[in-house]
Amino acid sequence: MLKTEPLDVQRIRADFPILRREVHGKRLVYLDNAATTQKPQVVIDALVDYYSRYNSNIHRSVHTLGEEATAAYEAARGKVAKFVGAPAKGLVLLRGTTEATNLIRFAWGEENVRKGDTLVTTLMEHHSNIVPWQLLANKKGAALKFVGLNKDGTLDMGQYEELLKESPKLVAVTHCSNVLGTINDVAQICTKARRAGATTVVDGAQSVPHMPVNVESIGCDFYAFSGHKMLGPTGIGALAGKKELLESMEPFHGGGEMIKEVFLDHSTWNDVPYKFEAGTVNIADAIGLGAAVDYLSAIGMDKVREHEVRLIEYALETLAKVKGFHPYGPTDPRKKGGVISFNLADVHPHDLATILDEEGIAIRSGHHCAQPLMRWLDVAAASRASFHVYNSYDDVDVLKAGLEKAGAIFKV
Amino acid sequence: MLKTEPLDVQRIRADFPILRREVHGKRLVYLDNAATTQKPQVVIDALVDYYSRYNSNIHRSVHTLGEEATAAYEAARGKVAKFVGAPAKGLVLLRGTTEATNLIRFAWGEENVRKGDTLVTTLMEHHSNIVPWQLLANKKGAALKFVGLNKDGTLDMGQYEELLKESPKLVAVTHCSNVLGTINDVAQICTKARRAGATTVVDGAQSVPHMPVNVESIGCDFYAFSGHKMLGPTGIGALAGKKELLESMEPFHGGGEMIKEVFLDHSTWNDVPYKFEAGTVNIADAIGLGAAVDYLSAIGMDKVREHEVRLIEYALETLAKVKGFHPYGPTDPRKKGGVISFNLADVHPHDLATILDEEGIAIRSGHHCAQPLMRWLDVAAASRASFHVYNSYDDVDVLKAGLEKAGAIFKV
Amino acid sequence: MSSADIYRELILDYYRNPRNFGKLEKFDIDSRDTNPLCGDEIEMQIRVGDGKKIEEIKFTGKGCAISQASASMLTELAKGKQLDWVKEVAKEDVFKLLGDPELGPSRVKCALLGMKVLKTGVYGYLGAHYDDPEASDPMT
Amino acid sequence: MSSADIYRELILDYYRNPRNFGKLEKFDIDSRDTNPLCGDEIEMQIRVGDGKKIEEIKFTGKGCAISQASASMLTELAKGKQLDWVKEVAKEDVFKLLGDPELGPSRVKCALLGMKVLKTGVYGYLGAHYDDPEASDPMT
Ligand SMILES: Cc1ncc(COP(=O)(O)O)c(C=O)c1O
Ligand SMILES: Cc1ncc(COP(=O)(O)O)c(C=O)c1O
Repeated sequence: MLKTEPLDVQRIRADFPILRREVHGKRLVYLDNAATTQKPQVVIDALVDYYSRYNSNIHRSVHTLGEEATAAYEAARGKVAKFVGAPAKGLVLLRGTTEATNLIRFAWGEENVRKGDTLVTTLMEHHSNIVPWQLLANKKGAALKFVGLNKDGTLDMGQYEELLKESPKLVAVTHCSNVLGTINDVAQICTKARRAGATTVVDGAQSVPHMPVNVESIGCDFYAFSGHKMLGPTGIGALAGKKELLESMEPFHGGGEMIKEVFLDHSTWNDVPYKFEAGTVNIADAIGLGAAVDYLSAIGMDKVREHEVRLIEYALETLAKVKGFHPYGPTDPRKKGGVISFNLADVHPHDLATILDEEGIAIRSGHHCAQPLMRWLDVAAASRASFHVYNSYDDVDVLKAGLEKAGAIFKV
Repeated sequence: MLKTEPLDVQRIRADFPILRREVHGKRLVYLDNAATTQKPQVVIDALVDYYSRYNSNIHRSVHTLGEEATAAYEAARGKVAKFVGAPAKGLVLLRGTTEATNLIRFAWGEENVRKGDTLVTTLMEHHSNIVPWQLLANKKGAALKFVGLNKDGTLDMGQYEELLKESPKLVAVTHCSNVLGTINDVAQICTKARRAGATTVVDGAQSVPHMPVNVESIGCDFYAFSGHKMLGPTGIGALAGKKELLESMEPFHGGGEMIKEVFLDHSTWNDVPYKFEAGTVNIADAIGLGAAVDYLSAIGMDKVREHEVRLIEYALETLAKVKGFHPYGPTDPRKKGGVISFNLADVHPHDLATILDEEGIAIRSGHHCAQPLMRWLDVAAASRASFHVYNSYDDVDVLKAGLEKAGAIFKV
Repeated sequence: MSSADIYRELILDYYRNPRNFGKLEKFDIDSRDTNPLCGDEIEMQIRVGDGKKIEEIKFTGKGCAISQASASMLTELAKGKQLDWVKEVAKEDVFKLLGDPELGPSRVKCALLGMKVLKTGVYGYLGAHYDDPEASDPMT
Repeated sequence: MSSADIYRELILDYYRNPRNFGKLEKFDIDSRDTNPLCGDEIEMQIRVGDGKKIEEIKFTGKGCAISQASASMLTELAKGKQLDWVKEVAKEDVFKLLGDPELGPSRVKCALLGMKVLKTGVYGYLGAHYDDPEASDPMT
């Protein structure tokens, strides 16, 4: 490569202990980052440090360990909030994107959606941004409608405008598709939705880990994302919400920490965001997510994005040479997240994944929790290679060789 | 001590890195175990091993990391289930006790509770076993009624029998009170409830970590507990439920993994327990909880219980000599979990905790998420010392000295 | 075993040219299932003949070579057998049909989807309930 | 600073013999709050006199020595002042009343509960909204 690289991948790779492992005697080539990313040593260390030095329950605690754990947990909240441009008080820490959309379904939807209402989502959503609204709509007698896609895998904005004429209560859209890679203009979508009186939910599961995100400038009401997809631990994620909206909502789970006072016949609620963090929260992993955010910030999200754009560019170019290779979604790397979904002739993705695994390559195969999109693509399943900071051009070359091997076995 | 001890505490202490730390220059005497326990090295190692060697998303994955992570996650489910005598397929892994009771509230309560119904809980419950039912009752127009307590801090079984005459839909009771330490005869309570046609929920947050538990012989419909209170990581816990009941229920969160098929207008659900595990689960911490269960099983829960009985016996005896010491709850150590709540004359628990903290002693102070019980005790707050496997008679002696110091400062 | 061994000529042939693929006009048993973990689907239709015999059997489906080939091979094996024979079919029989490949746990579920559909259909017809041991346990 | 220093004679005296403890028969402001993290509670009542002066002020409450003493001391300080003065009160003023003890973050919330109740009540009376900077941030 002649151009200067935005990232020093070799140096970054050294931070990830798992990348030293071999699979079937081959170097691990991990290309399943849209499902979950690997963790740098600093994130693992943050967990070890917490459990070895200051593990304690938080908030209701006066002793030193409790004060330290509380400080670290709240500092992590502050870091995560800042990372997406949200105020700390408007950031609820929870398990991940799926819990976030379900929180909205219960704590906002139960009160605000009525019979005959329209809810809008899109055909490119992950199940976690479809099923909660479907359950809500079916319970309330509302209609869930889907914005369709253009041939190139972008949203049909004309149809979206039509749907807005029905004054939907909710517009739920992904920032970046986990299958097509399509990056949606969520700021524009939210502006239009707001004018139509809709509350907006943006699924940031595939954007926050891969590009600079600012929820304030997007102007959404809710923004959800998962820590495990952004170098953080499993079991932690966040929902950024407009503070006044969060304050006006019913609580989600009932229990400890989210209450102010409990009487036999009623209770009063704690302030936002604690109102939505019932019970003992995932203290260690929140702190671990804070460490992941520090790590990403030190690299710089602009650079992360630039790195992935170049990888995608190189991969689309390189893999196009493989006989039978058929990618889905936008082909302009600047309009696409770090994800390439594809099929190889009539080789089923699971068979392909098995063959690649033998070469040390981890890709995802299947419906990617996006069955409506798969039906639109008219495929039962697809393969997906997805990138992060530790992936290199070399990984793409290894993938190409693996695809060629699969092609040979299947006599493509 | 002349008697042979059930546990080799010195050896156990060496397994917990945090116990090597000092607080205000003093040895850490951690007596806040009912809030959360410390973690042995093997649990920390399980997390490090997972993230360093085989971190991957699970179930939908064909590659080696995914297969290994799935195997480890499901093995952990099996261990945790076996630990409480439940079948693996009847064990849902979730964040903890609070999420478990709220799951029941939404996935069972929404369908099964109607206007005019009665729900029964008790005055000694933690907020997480009150607030969900209160929210459910208030939403549905049902009545939430409380079983009162006898003077000695046990349940008023006569009143319970009276309440059962109202054919309640639900009986929710704690196995062991986190304040009084009272161990309830939950097998008997569930038998009576079943005869009255009620569905039963047992809060095992304070029992599973401290004594042998078998949900089959208890005969409850649901049994909830938290991993972080049983030497496991934060962010993971479990709900054991009767399989047929789980199968008959609506799902909880909607999203990935919990579905079989998603269409635009409806979806079909995955098998139990996956139906209740939407989205990316807390893989690492589930595996960590499995390691905690291994550690506890290797010690033996009978011995853990016997150790705590002796500590409680010694503590009640020793602390009774401190001027102004006033304990709550049963005084027979065999009828009590490893918890002593108390007040020291008119010294407020927060002030006491601050003074003890200076001596390296961590206790809990406040309402312990049990405000209805605090009102019954007629105190605004209480202090609580609670034990686990690494606590020793020596810790009790240090606590005694700390209380005496506080007494001197406050001129008790 | 390398993947070249798993994807032998025979399996690829059954994948690309599945025997007994299609629908029956008349049938007594219609059974369908999907593998929620990967999306593979199989539907089988059976016409029951005299003496509770599997007179005709066809399948349709979408999925990987392993799931489609094993379903197809299974229909061949089942044709002409007594319904009761289905109760005896074990996963080892399916593995043998496939040439005993070394499969990871998730691919095992692909291999056994056809058997599950066959059993669920036939058990249902016989008035019994098939409690699939693989269904809720991704590790077997 | 050791706990013996925090719990000086003065604070214990205010804890056991709080000044201005009780309820007013007639009052213009009634403000109450609890610290959800520890359960401390404080209620303050104020009778407003000519020129928007704090003519009479009393409090009731339950809680630790620090929360009760600081609330009591604050009522003493507030009595006779203009309502507008309340806007100027800062947490440093409360700390000074207590003798500038070294408090961990959770105990700081105890120390400031009285100030929060006073401000919420007075701001409300003046038609303003008091946005408590401590409320949602256990770390300040
Ligand atoms: C008796 C009891 N029930 C429920 C809980 C709630 O557990 P968690 O906070 O882990 O959800 C606790 C612990 O705080 C408890 O002691
Ligand atoms: C676009 C998108 N939304 C939502 C999710 C769900 O995230 P989680 O499984 O962490 O809840 C994912 C990841 O699986 C995703 O890719």
